[in-house]
Amino acid sequence: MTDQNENLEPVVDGAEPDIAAGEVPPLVEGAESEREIEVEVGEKLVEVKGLTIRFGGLTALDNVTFDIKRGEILGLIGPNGAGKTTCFNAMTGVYRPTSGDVLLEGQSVKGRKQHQITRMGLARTFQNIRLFGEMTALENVVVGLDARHRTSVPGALVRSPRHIREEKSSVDRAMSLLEFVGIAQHAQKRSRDLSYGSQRRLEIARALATDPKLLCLDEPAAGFNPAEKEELMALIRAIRDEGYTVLLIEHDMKLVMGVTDRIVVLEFGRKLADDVPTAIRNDPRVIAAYLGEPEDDAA
Amino acid sequence: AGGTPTSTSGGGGLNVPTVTSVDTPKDAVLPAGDGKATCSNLTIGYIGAETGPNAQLGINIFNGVQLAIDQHNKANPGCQVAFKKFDTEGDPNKATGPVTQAVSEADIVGVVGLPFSGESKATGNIFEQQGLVHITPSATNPDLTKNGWSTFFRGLGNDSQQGPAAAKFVTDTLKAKKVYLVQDDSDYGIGLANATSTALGSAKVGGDKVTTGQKDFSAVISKIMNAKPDAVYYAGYYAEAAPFDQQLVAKGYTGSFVGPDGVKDDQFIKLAGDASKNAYFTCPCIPGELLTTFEGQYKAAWNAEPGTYSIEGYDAATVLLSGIDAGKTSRADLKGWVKNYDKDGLSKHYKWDSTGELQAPAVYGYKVDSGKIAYIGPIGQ
Amino acid sequence: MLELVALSVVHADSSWINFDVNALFQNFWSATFDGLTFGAVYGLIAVGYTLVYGVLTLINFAHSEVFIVGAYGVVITLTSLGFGPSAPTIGPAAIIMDLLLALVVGMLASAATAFIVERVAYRPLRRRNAPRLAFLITAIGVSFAIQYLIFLPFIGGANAQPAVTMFIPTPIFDVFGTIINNQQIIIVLAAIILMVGTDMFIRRSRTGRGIRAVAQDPDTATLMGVSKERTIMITFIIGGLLAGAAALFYVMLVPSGVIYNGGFILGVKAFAAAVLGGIGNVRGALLGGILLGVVGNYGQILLGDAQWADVVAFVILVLVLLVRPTGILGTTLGRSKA
Amino acid sequence: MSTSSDGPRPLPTAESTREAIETESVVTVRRGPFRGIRERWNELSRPAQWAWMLIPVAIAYAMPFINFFPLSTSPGNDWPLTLFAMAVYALVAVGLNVVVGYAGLLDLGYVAFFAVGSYTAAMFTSPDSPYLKIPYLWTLPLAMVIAMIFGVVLGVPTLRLRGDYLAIVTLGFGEIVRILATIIPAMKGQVGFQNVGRPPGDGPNGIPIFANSNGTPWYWLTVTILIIILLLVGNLERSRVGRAWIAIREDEDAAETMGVPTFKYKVWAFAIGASVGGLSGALFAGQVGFVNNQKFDVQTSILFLAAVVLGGTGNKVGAILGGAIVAYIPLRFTAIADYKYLIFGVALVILMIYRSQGLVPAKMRLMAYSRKAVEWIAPPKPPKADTAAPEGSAS
Amino acid sequence: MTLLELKDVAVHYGRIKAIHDISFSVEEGEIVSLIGANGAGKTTTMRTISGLLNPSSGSILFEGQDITKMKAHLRVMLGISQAPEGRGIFPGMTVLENLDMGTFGLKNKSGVAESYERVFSLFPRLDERKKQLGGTMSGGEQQMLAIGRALMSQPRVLLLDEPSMGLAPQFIRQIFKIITEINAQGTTVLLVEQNANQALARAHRAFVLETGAITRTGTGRELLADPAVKEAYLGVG
Ligand SMILES: Nc1ncnc2c1ncn2[C@@H]1O[C@H](COP(=O)(O)OP(=O)(O)OP(=O)(O)O)[C@@H](O)[C@H]1O
Ligand SMILES: Nc1ncnc2c1ncn2[C@@H]1O[C@H](COP(=O)(O)OP(=O)(O)OP(=O)(O)O)[C@@H](O)[C@H]1O
Ligand SMILES: CC(C)C[C@H](N)C(=O)O
Ligand SMILES: [Mg+2]
Ligand SMILES: [Mg+2]
Repeated sequence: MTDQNENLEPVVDGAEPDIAAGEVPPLVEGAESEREIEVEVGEKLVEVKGLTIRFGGLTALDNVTFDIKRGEILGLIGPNGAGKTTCFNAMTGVYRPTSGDVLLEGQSVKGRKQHQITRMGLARTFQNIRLFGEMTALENVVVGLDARHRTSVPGALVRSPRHIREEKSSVDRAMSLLEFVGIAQHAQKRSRDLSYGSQRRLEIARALATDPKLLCLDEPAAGFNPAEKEELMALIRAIRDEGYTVLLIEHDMKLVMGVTDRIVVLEFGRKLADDVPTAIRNDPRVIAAYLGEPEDDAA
Repeated sequence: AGGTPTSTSGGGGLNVPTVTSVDTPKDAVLPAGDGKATCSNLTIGYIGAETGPNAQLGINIFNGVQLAIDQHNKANPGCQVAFKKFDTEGDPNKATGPVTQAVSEADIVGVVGLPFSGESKATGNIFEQQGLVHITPSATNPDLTKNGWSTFFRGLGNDSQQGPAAAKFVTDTLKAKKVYLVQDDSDYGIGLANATSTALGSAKVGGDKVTTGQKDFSAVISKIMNAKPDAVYYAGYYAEAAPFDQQLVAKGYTGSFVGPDGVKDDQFIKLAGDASKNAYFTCPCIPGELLTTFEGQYKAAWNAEPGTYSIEGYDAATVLLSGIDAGKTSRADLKGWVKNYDKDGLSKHYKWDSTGELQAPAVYGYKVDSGKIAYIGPIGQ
Repeated sequence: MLELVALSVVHADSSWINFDVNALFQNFWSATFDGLTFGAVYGLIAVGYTLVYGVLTLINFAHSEVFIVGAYGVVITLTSLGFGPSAPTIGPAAIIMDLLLALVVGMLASAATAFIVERVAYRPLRRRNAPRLAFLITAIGVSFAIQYLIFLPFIGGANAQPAVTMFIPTPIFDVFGTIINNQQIIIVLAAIILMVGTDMFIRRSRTGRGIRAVAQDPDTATLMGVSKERTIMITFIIGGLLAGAAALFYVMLVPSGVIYNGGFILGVKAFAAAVLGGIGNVRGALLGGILLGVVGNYGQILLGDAQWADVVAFVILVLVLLVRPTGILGTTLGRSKA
Repeated sequence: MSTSSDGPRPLPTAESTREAIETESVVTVRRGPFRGIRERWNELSRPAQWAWMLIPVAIAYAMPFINFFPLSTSPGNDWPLTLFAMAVYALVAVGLNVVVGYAGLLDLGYVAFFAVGSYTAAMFTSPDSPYLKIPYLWTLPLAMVIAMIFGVVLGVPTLRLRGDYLAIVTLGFGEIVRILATIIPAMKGQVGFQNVGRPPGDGPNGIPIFANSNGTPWYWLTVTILIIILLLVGNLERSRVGRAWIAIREDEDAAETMGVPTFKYKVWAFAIGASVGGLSGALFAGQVGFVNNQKFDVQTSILFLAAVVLGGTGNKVGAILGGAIVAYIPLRFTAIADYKYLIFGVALVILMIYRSQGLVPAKMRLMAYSRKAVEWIAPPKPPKADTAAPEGSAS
Repeated sequence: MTLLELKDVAVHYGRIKAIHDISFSVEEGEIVSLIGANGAGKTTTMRTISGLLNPSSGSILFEGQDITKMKAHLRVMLGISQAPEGRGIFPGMTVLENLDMGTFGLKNKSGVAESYERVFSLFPRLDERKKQLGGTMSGGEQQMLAIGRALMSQPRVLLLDEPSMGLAPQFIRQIFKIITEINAQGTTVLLVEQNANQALARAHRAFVLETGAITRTGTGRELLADPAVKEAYLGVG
């Protein structure tokens, strides 16, 4: 399957091409990206063009432009209320941009339904955890996988061969993803009962399950202690190494500086800076607007 | 039924003489019979509403039945007939269960019911299958007798008889030039309205529909006020007729208000209050409450005035009881008995044609007079 | 959906639906004023739904019975005060006194019922952290229980209560050839006063703020020092009081409407009114009620069958909700996404 | 509401903050009368589970003959017919459960679909209707189709509404259908349709096998259909469809963001629920043999909902139980008519207070092969009750 | 004197025992920090003190008075105020109304004006957004609002559950400054933090909570120095 027809026809499920039996993901190391992405590593995967969002009088995003290169981890930082989450919401179709556009591999996400955008390859986690509480961890992940499945309702009704194939493969894929984020042992627990940390990991696994071209993480480390943040850093790197591209919102500088390849800084809805971590760290404007005197910045 | 005419002024500024007392038909059959009857463990059933929105109509009826049976059993120590009630809530969808249960109980030889046309329709064939005779004291939809059921008997005139009589009464007796016809959504109301409407002809200046359970009639009323009729005929039950008439009068309506058997009930007066002063009724039933003996007994038993169809229930039960007394203790026999029955009851003469319709049902007129239902006399055959 | 149902079954005879614009013009104003009057009553009842929904997100199906109990209270009081089918002979002052007394009794009766229902049925559920639907079904159970408790022969019986005439409505003035009588004026004014009072209370008073807080986040409200239990209790009582008031006016309009199952349909209408106006919003409740009343009347006259009143009312409701998913005056509780 | 990231507390969903407080304690949610059974059930192999299922099925078919005092509804009501009513309500509940239990859409107008089914059966078989006549059994699938169309027609405009706004709208829809049945002459209001068709066949005494007084065959027919529907619904539950529904119920926004076309699946839920509703309606019409506008009122809708919740929202077995009980109680007490609904109401309240989660607390199995997952987990303990439930075997 | 005291308090969620008979006390005028991994039971402890959860055993005393059975809203009247984890903003109320709710429990409203000024000077953003609906504020803004609201109630003891969560660095520093500041003004503070460095640095005393039990106690400095704590909560390096 190629992304072309993936993206061209508006994705109504059942319309996507078939997963050839050969492509059933390898088992334990089944976490790597399955997508074929036509842009080369290092080329523009996502372009945010002059993105502007207003809420009544308030301009949450003001003509913001940046791009994300395939295979990188891009950090999105900025003071509270700078517009980071809003930017996410615009990219993933939660908010309609007042003006400007977001392109994924040259395809505009504008006017697309959220679920279609997800199928295009933009997945996200939430600043506040939003799992399906009554479902088990495993089922949560499989919901993500279903974004790539194409069993129709009648098909499911009569348990069509495709349904059976997809159901079987999804267990393996889901388990490998859970294992990858390190909570396979909780697969059968109701996600509601998982501890906070596990829930954050589960959210990441669920997002990965949609097999995104770009994975957007909104403050994944919130409420983690430094030790736990270390682990998370490792996980994010691993994700990148599995071939995913990552957009990361985070207030913890240690983490951001530690994992990102490049950082975009927002302030009052405007782009303040866009550079490699070391440069950002010493950018006086950023320090003034956001970081403050580094040495204070314990942990 | 003759009587002594007096004269008082009723609604609509008219002057319709009332008949204050009706003497019980001299040779009317009574449940007591001759007291010599012998029988053992036989049961008469009542199947119909005990609960549900129209519970009261059911209650009126089975109280009448109960009264008849009690009188019979009191008078006939040798023949104690049991009475058993089955609740249908007057809902056709709930009726099959109770009816099936009833027909399956061997000791039930005759049934009074079902009160409503809908439920009667839904269940008539079950009686037919089991050859169990049943006399409805109140279901008035004309089509009921067109099903070829040999077990179905109607203890009163049907709507196609009442309608024309009503029309004649309104136009002749009440001298109404302009009549406004309002009907509810029950098959009873619809059937009756159709019959009346045709009979009214040009006298009908307008028609309108209301709903069972409706309480706010302002819209209909404002239309009526614009039409300025001399009389309003309401085809339906008192539950709606009462608030309707009351709101009508509250809006300054001065004409007369005429309703059918479904409306003719003390409840109507209770509910409509003073507004009911302008009310007249048509009914294929004679005034149970004017049969002083019956009224006395009923009151004694239930400390309430006999309601609509109480006396029909009483008569229907009597027909069955007299059959039992005459030794017709099997379903087949009792069915035969009713088929060939030809005697006076308290309310009318009971003789059925082959379809189960009464042969000569009369329709009678009533009016509200000083807070009571007063008898006017026969208004049509 | 209307059209489809129609098409699917009606070919030849379409006599059942007629657009009698003429009739509508002739009766426009009377329809309007009557709609207002009944609408005001719906509105008063609607407040009970709106408030309780606010704090418990519960469609309190038992509220219609809270109302009907109040109606029984009113009728019984008036009867025992000597009111009957015929208009009372006592002077206006006396009548007003009696009506006020009846009003108080009605309000207390309803409030008490609401309070008891809350205590007996809903609180135990809260104790057990029951899910929302459990509350809904309990409400339905309570509704049945109260109806058929009244139904018992030795309590209310199957019959409606005998009518009581409080006073003969007398025309006050004449608008566009339509007479408006004192009854209508009394009802509408009283309703508006009660509503404004309640609205003030909810918006301004400390308790009112508590109610809104509990509605939005019970746990945090508690952390602010709001007593969840007490607040919930109060909302039920307020709803009850207004329902009781509504009962008096309803009996004024429909003296024969006091029957064991007489509240249910009214309740459904009132809830619809609450939603139409924007659930959780007191002014909305009144607005919705009046709108339903008036529009229903128009539809009924235009289409020539009382049944249409409800159809039109509900269609309007749907249309409004499609345009404003939270009702006319309703605001989303600012649930921002993500 | 949007901004709680409070560790493991129940995740606040878009629907209601209250949810979060309600389920403070996880364990009470998990506990249920059948917990122990569940544990043991899950140890069983698939075939074993199948074998065991035969017992309840056999009992179900034998019910008409299990007719003794405390249980039976005679003398008030005929027992087989009562069983039939119970089965129909069970079927209704199973259908409504798809809408309310799975997709979490509060539908207070479900009776409308039941009505559509009834009228379909009536108008295509009753001599009172002018339209073309077809054999009764054909009206069953037809009723499903037509009801489904109605489901879509209602769903498309209204399913954009959230939560209880949908509830009142559906309630309105239910009323509209009933009222139209009254107003539109072709539907004969309270006059109704007589002699609605029935499956063919006469008994020895010339009385039709499927006479409206003969409950047993009707009951068996319904139970059979019920079982088939259960299997099909079970298939949906353990597929991406079921998962999509539950996801929507749990957090519609998150579901959308995870690639679930929420609107489409809500419409599907509505349509499927509707078709089952229509089917039950047609069955009911066939048995009663008479259809008029009297049954399709708000109360009935509400009773249907009560059935679902009573049994345990989101649980098929629960729905069946709930449906049966809701139908049973009033019929059981017909003999003491005055009290039957009082008893019914009080029963509802008490059941809800002492079984807030329903008689059979929900435990959906959303995956066909979740057992495979077990292999992955180096099992400290066997898979939890999460995987399967008694009804799980209906696949 | 001892302001707040827990005596072998145990808390269950259904059958899950989240807190195992912990005991500790908070002296008047102290800042006491509670640190621990995810799921250790910090929030549970806080919710138990403020009365949102009931201990299955043990007792809680405030100024020597046993408040174990006291309703949560009454504890607020005593001066126990909590800024809950997850912020608990009233989404449908404006910023101003949210802050106003903070004063709900106050008997005498004197000083409310000052409180407003204080909060607004601490968080100018709130001042700018008085009329914005709480639910539409950004994560960090909501955090500010939650803290501000807690301050409005002029508490005796302030329970802060991860106040720095979601805040930008310079605000985090500011928050901790504020905490010491209001403490200096006489408000006792019980602080739950993942940002252990800051939390310990600012605390007079601190406890480490592990799977529902207190495993370490000491002054903030002691724990900061403690290698095990370093290893587990401060992150290596
Ligand atoms: N629906 C809305 N209505 C009005 N204002 C809004 C709305 N949503 C967001 N805002 C405002 O837009 C600004 C940007 O919000 P956003 O959530 O993107 O900030 P952020 O960068 O994510 O901050 P944080 O780091 O605190 O999460 C904030 O000031 C917020 O108050
Ligand atoms: N509502 C609940 N139902 C069941 N268990 C719960 C619930 N809330 C918390 N728990 C469990 O109680 C334990 C303590 O949870 P708590 O939220 O107090 O931890 P915490 O220290 O606050 O963690 P975090 O740093 O993530 O906030 C965890 O193991 C969690 O799984
Ligand atoms: C009780 C009666 C008023 C019933 C009515 N005559 C009918 O046929 O339904
Ligand atoms: Mg944010
Ligand atoms: Mg916590």
